[in-house]
Amino acid sequence: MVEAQARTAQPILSANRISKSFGEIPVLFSIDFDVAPGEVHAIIGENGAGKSTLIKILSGIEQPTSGSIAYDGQTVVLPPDGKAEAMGIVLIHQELNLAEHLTVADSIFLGRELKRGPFLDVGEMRRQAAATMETLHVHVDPDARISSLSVADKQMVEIAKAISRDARVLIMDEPTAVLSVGETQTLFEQIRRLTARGVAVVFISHKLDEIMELANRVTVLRDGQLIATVGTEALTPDSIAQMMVGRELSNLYPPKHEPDVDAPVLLSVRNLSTKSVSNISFDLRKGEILGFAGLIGSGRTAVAEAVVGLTHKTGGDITLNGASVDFSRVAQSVHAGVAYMTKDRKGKGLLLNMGLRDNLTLLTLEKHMRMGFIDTASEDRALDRAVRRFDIRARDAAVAVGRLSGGNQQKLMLGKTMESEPDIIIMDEPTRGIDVGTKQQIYHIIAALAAEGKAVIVISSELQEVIGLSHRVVVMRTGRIAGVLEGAEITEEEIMRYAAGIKQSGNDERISA
Amino acid sequence: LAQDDTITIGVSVPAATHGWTGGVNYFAQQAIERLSATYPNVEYVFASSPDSPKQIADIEDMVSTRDIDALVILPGDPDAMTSAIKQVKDAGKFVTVVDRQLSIDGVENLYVAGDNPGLGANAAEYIKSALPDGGNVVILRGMPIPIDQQRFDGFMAGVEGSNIMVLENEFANWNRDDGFRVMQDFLTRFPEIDAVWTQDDDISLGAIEAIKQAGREDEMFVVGGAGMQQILQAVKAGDPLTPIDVSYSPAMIATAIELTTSHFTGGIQVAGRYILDSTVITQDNVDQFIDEESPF
Amino acid sequence: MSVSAPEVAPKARSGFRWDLKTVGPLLALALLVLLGITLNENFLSYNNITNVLARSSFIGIIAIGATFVITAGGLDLSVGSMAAVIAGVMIMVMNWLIPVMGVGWGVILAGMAAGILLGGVAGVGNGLMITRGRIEAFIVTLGTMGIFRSLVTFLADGGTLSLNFQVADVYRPVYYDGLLGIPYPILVFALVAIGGEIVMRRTSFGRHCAAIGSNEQVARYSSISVDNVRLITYILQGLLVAVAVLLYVPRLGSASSTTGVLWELEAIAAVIIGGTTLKGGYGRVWGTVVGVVILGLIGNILNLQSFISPYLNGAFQGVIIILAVLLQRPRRAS
Amino acid sequence: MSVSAPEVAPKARSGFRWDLKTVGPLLALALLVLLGITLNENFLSYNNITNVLARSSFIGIIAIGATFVITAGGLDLSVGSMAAVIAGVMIMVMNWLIPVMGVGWGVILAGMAAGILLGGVAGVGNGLMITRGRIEAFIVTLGTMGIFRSLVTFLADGGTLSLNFQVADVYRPVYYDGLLGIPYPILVFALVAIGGEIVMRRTSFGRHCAAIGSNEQVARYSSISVDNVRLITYILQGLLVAVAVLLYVPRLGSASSTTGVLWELEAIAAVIIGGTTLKGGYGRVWGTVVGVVILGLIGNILNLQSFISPYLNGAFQGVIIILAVLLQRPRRAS
Ligand SMILES: Nc1ncnc2c1ncn2[C@@H]1O[C@H](COP(=O)(O)OP(=O)(O)OP(=O)(O)O)[C@@H](O)[C@H]1O
Ligand SMILES: Nc1ncnc2c1ncn2[C@@H]1O[C@H](COP(=O)(O)OP(=O)(O)OP(=O)(O)O)[C@@H](O)[C@H]1O
Ligand SMILES: [Mg+2]
Ligand SMILES: [Mg+2]
Repeated sequence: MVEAQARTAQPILSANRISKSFGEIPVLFSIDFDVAPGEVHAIIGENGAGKSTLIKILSGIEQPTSGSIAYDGQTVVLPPDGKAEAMGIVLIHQELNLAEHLTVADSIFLGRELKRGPFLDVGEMRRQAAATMETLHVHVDPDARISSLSVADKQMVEIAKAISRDARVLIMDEPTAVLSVGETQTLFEQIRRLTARGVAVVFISHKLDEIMELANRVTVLRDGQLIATVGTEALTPDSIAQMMVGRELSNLYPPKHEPDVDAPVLLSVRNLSTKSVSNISFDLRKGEILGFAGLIGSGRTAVAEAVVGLTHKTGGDITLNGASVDFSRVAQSVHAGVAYMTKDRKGKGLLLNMGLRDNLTLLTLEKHMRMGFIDTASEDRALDRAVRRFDIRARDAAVAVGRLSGGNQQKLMLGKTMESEPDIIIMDEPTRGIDVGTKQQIYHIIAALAAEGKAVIVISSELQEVIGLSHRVVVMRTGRIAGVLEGAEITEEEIMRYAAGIKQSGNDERISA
Repeated sequence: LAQDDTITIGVSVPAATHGWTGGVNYFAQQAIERLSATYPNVEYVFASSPDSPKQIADIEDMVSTRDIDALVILPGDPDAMTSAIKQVKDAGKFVTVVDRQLSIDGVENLYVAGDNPGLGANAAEYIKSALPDGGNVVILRGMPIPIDQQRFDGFMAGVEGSNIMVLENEFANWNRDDGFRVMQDFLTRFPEIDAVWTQDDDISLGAIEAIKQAGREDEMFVVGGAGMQQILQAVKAGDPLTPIDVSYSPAMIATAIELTTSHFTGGIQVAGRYILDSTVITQDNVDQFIDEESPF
Repeated sequence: MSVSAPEVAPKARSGFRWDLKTVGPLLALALLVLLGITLNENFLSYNNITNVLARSSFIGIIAIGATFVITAGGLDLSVGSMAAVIAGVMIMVMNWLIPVMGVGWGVILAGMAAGILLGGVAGVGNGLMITRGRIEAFIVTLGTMGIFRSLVTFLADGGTLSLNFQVADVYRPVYYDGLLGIPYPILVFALVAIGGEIVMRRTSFGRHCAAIGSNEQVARYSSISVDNVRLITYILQGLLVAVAVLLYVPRLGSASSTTGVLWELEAIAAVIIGGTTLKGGYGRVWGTVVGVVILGLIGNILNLQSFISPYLNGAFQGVIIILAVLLQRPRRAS
Repeated sequence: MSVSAPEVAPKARSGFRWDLKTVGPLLALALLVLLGITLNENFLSYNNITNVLARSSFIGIIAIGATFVITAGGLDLSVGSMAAVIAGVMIMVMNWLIPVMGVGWGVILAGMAAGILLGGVAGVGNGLMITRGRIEAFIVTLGTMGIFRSLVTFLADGGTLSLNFQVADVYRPVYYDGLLGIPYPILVFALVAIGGEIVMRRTSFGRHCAAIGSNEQVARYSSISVDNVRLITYILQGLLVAVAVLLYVPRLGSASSTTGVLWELEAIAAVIIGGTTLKGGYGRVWGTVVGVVILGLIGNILNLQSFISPYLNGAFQGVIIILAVLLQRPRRAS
């Protein structure tokens, strides 16, 4: 058994009584951790628990405040700035870590370019990059610039970059957060291939089923403390969740309250087309949660962005509360009560160099104006509310948002979007990088919004989420609506059939229920 | 506090942004060094300013922090400086203005100046006499500021009505690189040029290199101005490319400082206008203008 | 297991951080003042201080505009030549109007109106080319820098445009007089600075500038009209250049092709010395004011001594500028 | 959860994009050449073309250095004054050495060595203050710009440093002669350009410059020594300034405080006209070469015509610069 082997093998990388403080603020308390060749060791924990910090220490990006690291049994001080890669310790950062101007091939080989004599062997790098991308079933041109890729493709480039390194220890911080099911499976195949070769893998994810599927051992962190390290075979998703959150997690998804049959249609989209999608029609009723499913790149984001005026429509009509609208700027849609929360929190969602308050109110600053000036006290009150409502945790009150843990950034972005008190909320991957405890909270918030008579569109690559929340599900494929599911039809198999193009219902009668 | 018998004289000149102002800076500092040694009770405050606001600031500082008794100033842009200089005068200081006429009369106690229109007129006169049958002239001007305009107008008035044909004028910014560049293009453009007037020896030096590069040094001659040593040496050597120069010596600042100093030390009342003529320097009189020490 | 570490709620971020980045420019200023005091007993005199502040006011007012432009991720290299052309046009307008309106405040107010209008138009021009034309701000304003400079040369026919003397006499007090012993230029500078600081900190426009400079995409997704805000920064810059010129003309009474040369560099230097980030995203107006005063004092201090050869003034300035910023440099990011 | 779906293949992007951003500068160049031809029949003459290219070579060589600095997210405002001080020191060294070494190539080679050394040292100075001192590049190089400029004024005593005539005669062919009818300055410029293009595209140094300029954090995490690469860009810039000066000195044999004034702006303008991103991350050397030639031709064309008043030269230049970049502006991001 793989597990047995792993258990007996000597750890290749281990952390002994690691503590870490940023300035005055302690983040990790005396953590022991190790990973053996051929093993997948998962780290789980709530947002802000210290997972990313721990693996940054394990890869030399951060130095521990106290404690030691042993590599191959030798106590070492890992070199900073990714130089530990030369020793075989490779890290995929939680946040995308690619230079937008470079090409895919450039990025994959950045810092260890292949050369022929003094010159770059551009052809060979391109070939190898293409080959690596091929093993990941990703079809992007090695010469494409990173800036032209979708978030998911960028993540795949990160993964390609990491697995093409000669890793002995591969550390991945939420690599699947932006991936769809198919891509996740491809990644897992590669991870299994690597572990079979004796590579040690450290894996962080908030998706507990992934943990169950992949990991040999699981380490649970909470508030910077080590809670436990246990073999996966002894665990169920429920018991992991309980260890993480410290309480029983029942009913991840709230019960669905079907909207009234005669509930008015708030938003109606007819034959919407843009550069990347065509002929999109759907209705959204008061009190309804409408899921958007589909493979990555199927055009869900493009639809949302066209609706709120972020991208240019090439055709189609949008009707809001019976009146035809044509937003050309986000301000108009926000004003009309339609809010969109992006999936790209780093690139489009948050100002990383600014504080929590400025970010929270950026979209709705006019709510905090008094006599033409910003009322910071009112902003602070808003922040207090958002912190409570979304359980935003920042140990340092004045920290720049870029320093928050990924999940807490996501919560802040949710808070920011909700600040506009929209009637229609379009959430693009709302729980990306969010721990199960908070996920549950967010699901309840979404359900409550619908119950209040708002309408919600949830775009998600997590099928469970779409299924658990939505009253109806629109499945998209290659820029078109492949089908609309409702009631008992909403199952994984059915969604995937439409998403993959196995099934198709070009008819329009399902637009509104 | 300054002792009663100490005299402080402020000297304000434009920064050394081209050869001629470089000469002004040099001669001013030479004069200050020399006179400080001779008159231990005279103190000099020297400032060199890149533009008018800075020059005004500098003279304000001289009045408010250094408590000067007299100001010797070569105003970079006299129109812009007039009211500030008037303020110094109104504060009861002795004011000597050098080279450039203020825009209202009666501000300065003493005016020491060169003759800008004369510089242009002299050059025109020489070119007319050297080309009695007429000829083509190109003009390389300095920068678009008033003294350039005065020189240019003086020249144009001088050639007016004659059979001297001015082909074109362009700014060469009083420096050699631009003199070289503009001359190269003039040589490309005009197959027949008989004379070049640059009104400044820095520009001449650049133009001469361009002419030599084109191998057309036998066709034309260059008339500059200001009496730069390098050109004077060539005049002395009888170089046909630079038959003459027109004086416009930056040393006039030294004269002004000396006169102002002697107003306080010599007990002589110095006032009025001292115009230093712009004379034509030829092989015959060049020796009296040559000064081995001068960096200009 | 219910050990719940006490989470600090991210409450109101303690508004003001008393760190090196904040104290840096103030420290540099204090050191310069000390140097000045030791060099000359008149340094702190009323006359000297008002002189320095009054003449720093042009650059100061312009630099406050530049603070907004730079905070929003832009750049304006044209301010110096824009000042020259505005001054030139103001003078021409006033001179033209004398036969019609006679010498008096009427003419001057008309000239001022023309100046402000031109400043606004120039700002609109720069701003539109940058926002609607999508051309790099560096290039647009380098281009308009040349265009404005040429224009004033052309208007002045290569020479100087001078304001009619009688009008100049009426106008002069705007620079040289004041209220309660504070010269008007200093008052205007102070008003613009206070207004600027309030706009930057306490209005949505200021917040939006920082947001755009920090991440244009995020700003767009946050319903900020990126183009409009950016356009407004350039218009504001143009208007503030015009305000500076309103104070400049009574001081010099003339404009020529050399007016305002290198003001752009000085303004940008003041902004950065003050702690605003050149790449945008963070700006502070009070810092710019400190930066301007530092630059003004450097020149003043150079005039208080005679040890340094005037040829080396530029070197001294360079060293001080570097030191002023060295005092607030970020600690190594690790 | 195991439905493995056939992924949608995003269409592969074609490697080389023959788009406006690429053709833009070339188009601008072509238009200028057309304009030149219509204005003057000598425009395309061997003499005119070699004149323009040879005198563009100084700025060109410097601008190629600037391409690397800017690509790596930096800026160097000091290049013009650096050129002046290097020229001044070279001339002084050569003049000093004549009594020792006599007139000849020995003296010139010694002068060249001194120039190259000084360029390297100046680059190291700029680079260390920026990388180790963590001071904004704009401020450091604005500071050293003042320092270098002062220094040359000081060395020349406010005047001009002139190379000994006999040495100048020996040295002169380096500017005026050439190989197979191509003047040396053009040859050196071409060599530096080709070398620069190769370094930018085909070495890890070039790659690392782009990475640093695009995202410093990413570069650092990819174990690139950000500070070293950036330092090298400034050293390279210093050395290339020195190379430019080696060709400049034989032309007129002199240096003064006006040498190299505004070269920095011209170099940066050339770089940006050529399509390099001012904020870093993307640079192309061939574009810079085109940019330099465009700027050179503008001046040339202005001297070849008489419609435009010389007062308006700057305006013409400004308009062309803006148009050249307009031709390659990004399409609206919508
Ligand atoms: N550079 C930093 N400076 C200050 N505080 C930091 C820094 N980096 C992380 N922190 C803080 O350390 C804590 C732990 O963060 P970390 O990123 O390790 O959490 P995480 O477990 O990865 O959470 P998530 O699941 O949300 O990614 C957070 O409170 C975060 O704000
Ligand atoms: N090459 C590109 N250039 C410019 N914009 C692009 C490019 N590719 C995608 N976009 C835009 O980025 C957004 C997201 O694109 P994409 O179609 O990849 O996501 P999506 O498939 O709609 O979202 P999801 O993955 O959630 O289904 C859309 O607005 C799209 O128009
Ligand atoms: Mg994390
Ligand atoms: Mg996508």
